[in-house]
Amino acid sequence: MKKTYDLKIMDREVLSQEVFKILLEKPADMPEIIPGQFFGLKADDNGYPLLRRPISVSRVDANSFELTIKLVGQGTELIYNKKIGETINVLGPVGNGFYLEEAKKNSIIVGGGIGISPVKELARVLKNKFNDDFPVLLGFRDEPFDLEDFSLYSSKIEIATESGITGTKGYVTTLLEEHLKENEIDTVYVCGPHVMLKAVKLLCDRYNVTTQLLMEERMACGIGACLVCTCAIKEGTEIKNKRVCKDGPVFYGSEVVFDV
Amino acid sequence: MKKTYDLKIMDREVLSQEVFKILLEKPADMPEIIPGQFFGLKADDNGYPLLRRPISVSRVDANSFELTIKLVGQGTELIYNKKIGETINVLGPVGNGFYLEEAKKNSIIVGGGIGISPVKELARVLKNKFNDDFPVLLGFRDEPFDLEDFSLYSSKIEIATESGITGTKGYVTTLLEEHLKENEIDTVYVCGPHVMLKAVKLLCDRYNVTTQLLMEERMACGIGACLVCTCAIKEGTEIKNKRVCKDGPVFYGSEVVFDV
Amino acid sequence: MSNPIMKVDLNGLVLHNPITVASGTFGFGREYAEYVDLNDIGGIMVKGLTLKPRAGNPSPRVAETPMGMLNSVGLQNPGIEYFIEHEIPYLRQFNTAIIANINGTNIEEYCEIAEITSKADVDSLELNISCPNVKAGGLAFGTDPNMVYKVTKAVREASGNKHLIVKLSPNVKDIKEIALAAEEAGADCLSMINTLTGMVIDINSRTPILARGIGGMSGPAVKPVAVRMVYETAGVVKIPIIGMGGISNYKDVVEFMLAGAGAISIGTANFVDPRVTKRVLNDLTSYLKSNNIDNINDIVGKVIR
Amino acid sequence: MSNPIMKVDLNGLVLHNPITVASGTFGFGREYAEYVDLNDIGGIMVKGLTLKPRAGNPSPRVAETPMGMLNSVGLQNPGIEYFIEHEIPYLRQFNTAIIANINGTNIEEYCEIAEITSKADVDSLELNISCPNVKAGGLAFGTDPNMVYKVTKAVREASGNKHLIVKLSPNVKDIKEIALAAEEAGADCLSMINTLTGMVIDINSRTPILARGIGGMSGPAVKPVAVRMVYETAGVVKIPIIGMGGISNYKDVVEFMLAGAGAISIGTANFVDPRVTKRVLNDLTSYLKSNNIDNINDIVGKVIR
Ligand SMILES: Cc1cc2nc3c(=O)[nH]c(=O)nc-3n(C[C@H](O)[C@H](O)[C@H](O)COP(=O)(O)OP(=O)(O)OC[C@H]3O[C@@H](n4cnc5c(N)ncnc54)[C@H](O)[C@@H]3O)c2cc1C
Ligand SMILES: Cc1cc2nc3c(=O)[nH]c(=O)nc-3n(C[C@H](O)[C@H](O)[C@H](O)COP(=O)(O)OP(=O)(O)OC[C@H]3O[C@@H](n4cnc5c(N)ncnc54)[C@H](O)[C@@H]3O)c2cc1C
Ligand SMILES: Cc1cc2nc3c(=O)[nH]c(=O)nc-3n(C[C@H](O)[C@H](O)[C@H](O)COP(=O)(O)O)c2cc1C
Ligand SMILES: Cc1cc2nc3c(=O)[nH]c(=O)nc-3n(C[C@H](O)[C@H](O)[C@H](O)COP(=O)(O)O)c2cc1C
Ligand code: FES
Ligand code: FES
Repeated sequence: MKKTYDLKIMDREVLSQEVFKILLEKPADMPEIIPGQFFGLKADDNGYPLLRRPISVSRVDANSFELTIKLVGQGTELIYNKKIGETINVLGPVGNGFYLEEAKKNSIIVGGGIGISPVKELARVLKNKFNDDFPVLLGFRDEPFDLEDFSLYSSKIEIATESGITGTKGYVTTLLEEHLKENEIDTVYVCGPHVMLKAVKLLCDRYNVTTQLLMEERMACGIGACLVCTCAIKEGTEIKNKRVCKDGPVFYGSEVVFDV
Repeated sequence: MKKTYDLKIMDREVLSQEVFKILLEKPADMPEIIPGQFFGLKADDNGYPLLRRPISVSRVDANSFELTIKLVGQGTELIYNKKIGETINVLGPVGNGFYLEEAKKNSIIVGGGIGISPVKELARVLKNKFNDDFPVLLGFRDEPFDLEDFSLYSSKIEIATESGITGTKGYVTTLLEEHLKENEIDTVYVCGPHVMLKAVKLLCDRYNVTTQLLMEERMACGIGACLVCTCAIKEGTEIKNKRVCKDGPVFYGSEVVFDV
Repeated sequence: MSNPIMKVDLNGLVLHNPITVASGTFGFGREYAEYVDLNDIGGIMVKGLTLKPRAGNPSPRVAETPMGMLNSVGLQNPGIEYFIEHEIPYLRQFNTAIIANINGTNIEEYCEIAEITSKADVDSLELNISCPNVKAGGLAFGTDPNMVYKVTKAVREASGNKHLIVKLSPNVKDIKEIALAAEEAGADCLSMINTLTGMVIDINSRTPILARGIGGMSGPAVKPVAVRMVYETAGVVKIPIIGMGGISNYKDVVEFMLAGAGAISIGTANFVDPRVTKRVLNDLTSYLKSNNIDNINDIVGKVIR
Repeated sequence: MSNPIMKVDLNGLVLHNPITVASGTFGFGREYAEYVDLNDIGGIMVKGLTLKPRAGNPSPRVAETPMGMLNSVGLQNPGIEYFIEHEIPYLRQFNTAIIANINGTNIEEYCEIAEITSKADVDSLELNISCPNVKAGGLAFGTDPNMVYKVTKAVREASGNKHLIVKLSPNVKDIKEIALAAEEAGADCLSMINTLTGMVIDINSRTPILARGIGGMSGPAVKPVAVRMVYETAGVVKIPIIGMGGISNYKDVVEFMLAGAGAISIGTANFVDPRVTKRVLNDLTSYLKSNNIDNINDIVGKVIR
């Protein structure tokens, strides 16, 4: 039987005013964690707030794993306030993660904002698998974060910032289009805000390149039972409401119906 | 303007499986704390549970004050889990406390269960005021607690336990009746469970001795505005619903209507 | 940016800011005056008043619930005469509207207290037809559209041209028909919601925690129900609405006002933080400033559907 | 002491323990089967079924509230035929009652699905006349006593002698008259409460969080309302009640059963703790033992007033 875990916070690092990381112990009986999978975190032990917060894995080590979290509201703030040594209750890993069985070397990783964190673990896994670094295109509004850690998993990181504070001024799609123009690309793996997912998908469609998108939706159960987290997905000629938590959170760009 | 305070927990002591004490820093701008007064404690910082927990003061020092708390439900458990150095939000001191303007030396202090804690502070204050120890009769179900500390404020402590584990087997009223029989008593100050308050009052009525009873009632505002914490009080021939938090929590036994 | 305009005009009742305190949670202001400057509050809905003094229900009168509470005070109050003589002069010292929450057990009683109160120095009458904690009257009037119409109409006539708020109960099938009945009968304004009826049983004693068994639920737990009702009502009535139910911070205020409330009322949150009204006023002002909203009225009903 | 008797008989529907899971919160059991042994659950109210497959409402379909949540799933389900073919055989592997939650948009549709489902291998039909998340049908049927009577009567006739539960909405003025209508029309059992309607507005986007605007509130926040309704209903009907609304631990179960529920259902709490059903069963058993109660049925309705 699967279960939830009370995990000790082994380390905690503040990356910026908005973003922090926690390192959790990984229990021996926890199933393997795939990049793109996520956990449902209980923000506080006293039962409030009620629902779990879905947070993706940003790095997996031998006996621990890392979560990178953006401060949004009360739940993430309560997690932020937890101290090293305290525990946090998690459900997971849940979801499918990225589809990597047929991963090809000529692929690109794209992340935006807090969405850089799930693709960091993806970069790590792909680097291990192919013994090579994948191009990583990261978009930020302003000051980038976590680049030091990220650079361990790829030496081919390119940055775009909306403010122009560093890297190319503008969006990751500009960086991506360069690659699409110049090289034969197999797959683009993406995580980021909704508008970015859509822009990347539309761009890749034009170049006939496959995309895998990590979709976000508000959740309750996190395991596929309650049907609150749906995403409109094309299946043949039909449009179906699939569950982001269970059927996703990663979907092929070709399936996702953006404007419902 | 009055306000609530975030107070640092300076010390914390576990007295038994059910009872613990916390020592809170006393801010300079906090009004004087009278024995029998209480505080409204926020059990947790995240806003849940919603209402404050009323807890009496059990000792006041120069720069700190002590609360003695029995584990009852989630609120007291959350307070129990707080660590030294953490803060707790309190409203108070509120309520009237015991009426001590005309306190006489030939008075007796009676406490039962967790109700020994407010009368500990009373014993301390009376000892200071009269430079003498007052008789203190304490009733417990089983194992007594906090006696070491209590004995600093009176050398005349007598114990009754229901289990007979120590002291006289039975109720404090047995101890009290001895005193009432043998001496001229001015006032009996009492805090304890409802049945004890009533028994003491009825006993003292027979000996024509004044009682001051610290009453408990479920509360919301704690400052007299919401009228949820009433106690039936005789005023002349009328029976009025008075507010335990504001008009009490100490009432004269002669006013209290026990069976409404 | 200069300070945003906070003044609201609720169909004749002008408040210098939209933050009022809910009836029964703030007494007659005396206790909270030690914690907040009553001049900072737009209006005070005083404890529910009746013709004669009332002792209320037996204790316990409160039970905590998940992010809420039940109360069964049962309109304990010193009676309308005492209020007029002792509490109005006290409250008049402050720059805050006095809103008299009036109650009765039948239409005649409602009219009688309305008539007396409308002649007193209060800024508005809040007709409470939704108290769940009294045997006669109260809720019975507030859950049936015909009764709401009747009692409102009668009280409207009994209260001259005094500003009249009708306070609605959430324990209804369709809040819209209740609200419309009150509007048609001449209400100048609506306030909503009163408490949802609920019960908590202590499993050890096997008795309900409240001596009276059932009580009225308030606090954050009920907020989504209140916002929904304000939203639905704002869609059908033309008179302004004072929104309440679980408000405890400026975000809640904005939420209610977006849903259609022209002003709001804070109740249970006072118990948690006696200075909540002032905090909310400050935060709300900052919010408006940082969002370049120069008049609070500009957000009323501005939810986007 | 030996293990207490946990079996309950709800007027013909026998559950090996009183803990069921609420419709729409447990799918068809497949997902939670990875976390709990379904044999430990007394009965499973499956996701609300309709004649044809339904896609449900657009996302977002959930909004968190203080100790509660709103949902607006809108009866997404694969349709009754798929259920019969694929889900019943799956669920029949386990020793748990299958309770089919059936929905329609008009009486004919309700009858049609009732007829089909009553012939299938399910233990009971749960007639849902209280879904707030669909345009037609649902809540409209559940808030008016006459309609409740009509639809229950029709479905009663359409479903042979299958055990029939009617699921009641809390969005009503008087739950007693609704419950009585269902009882008179032939319901074998009642389940209550469905969700309270509510709304949450995101103040940044100024839009409701739910794409559909309004949704149904569940979770601990609604528990006092549910307990009150179970208590009131148990006082007037003779048929058993399955109580639900915010149950998340054994104390809540005892509270509902004392109020008059013959069995209970756990919904939202599954989302918080996927093993809550098992935990509650264990704790409930310990509670009964340590209180020397040898039959769970001995506490039903035993609140002391
Ligand atoms: C599959 C998935 C993976 C995610 N991975 C990460 C991650 O690695 N790092 C990270 O910082 N964030 C991630 N998020 C977003 C994160 O879940 C929300 O930011 C977080 O739940 C906000 O909680 P809060 O209490 O701080 O905010 P509040 O706004 O106070 O939350 C209120 C409610 O809304 C929900 N909610 C609010 N925003 C979102 C959102 N964007 N997505 C889903 N639910 C939301 C909350 O869970 C809560 O129930 C992920 C979301 C999903 C669906
Ligand atoms: C004037 C006064 C002084 C008190 N002084 C002390 C003290 O010094 N030490 C101590 O241990 N206890 C004291 N109590 C009792 C204490 O307030 C309760 O035990 C405590 O509130 C229980 O909270 P809980 O969350 O643990 O229990 P729960 O039962 O989970 O609480 C649920 C709700 O009921 C209320 N409640 C439960 N029991 C009581 C009670 N006996 N009195 C009032 N409210 C209650 C809680 O405040 C809460 O709102 C005092 C009570 C009053 C009225
Ligand atoms: C202790 C208490 C007493 C109340 N008394 C009254 C009353 O006398 N008249 C009235 O109209 N409403 C009364 N109410 C209802 C409140 O005015 C308000 O409608 C309700 O509490 C919802 O707001 P809140 O969630 O902010 O508390 C009372 C509420 C509480 C908690
Ligand atoms: C996500 C979700 C979906 C639901 N779907 C249904 C449904 O299809 N049919 C139904 O009768 N009730 C449905 N309900 C209501 C529950 O069955 C239950 O009545 C309600 O949630 C109260 O219980 P709880 O507080 O334990 O969740 C749903 C509730 C939730 C939270
Ligand atoms: S969150 Fe329940 S199905 Fe996805
Ligand atoms: S708790 Fe509000 S008056 Fe006493």
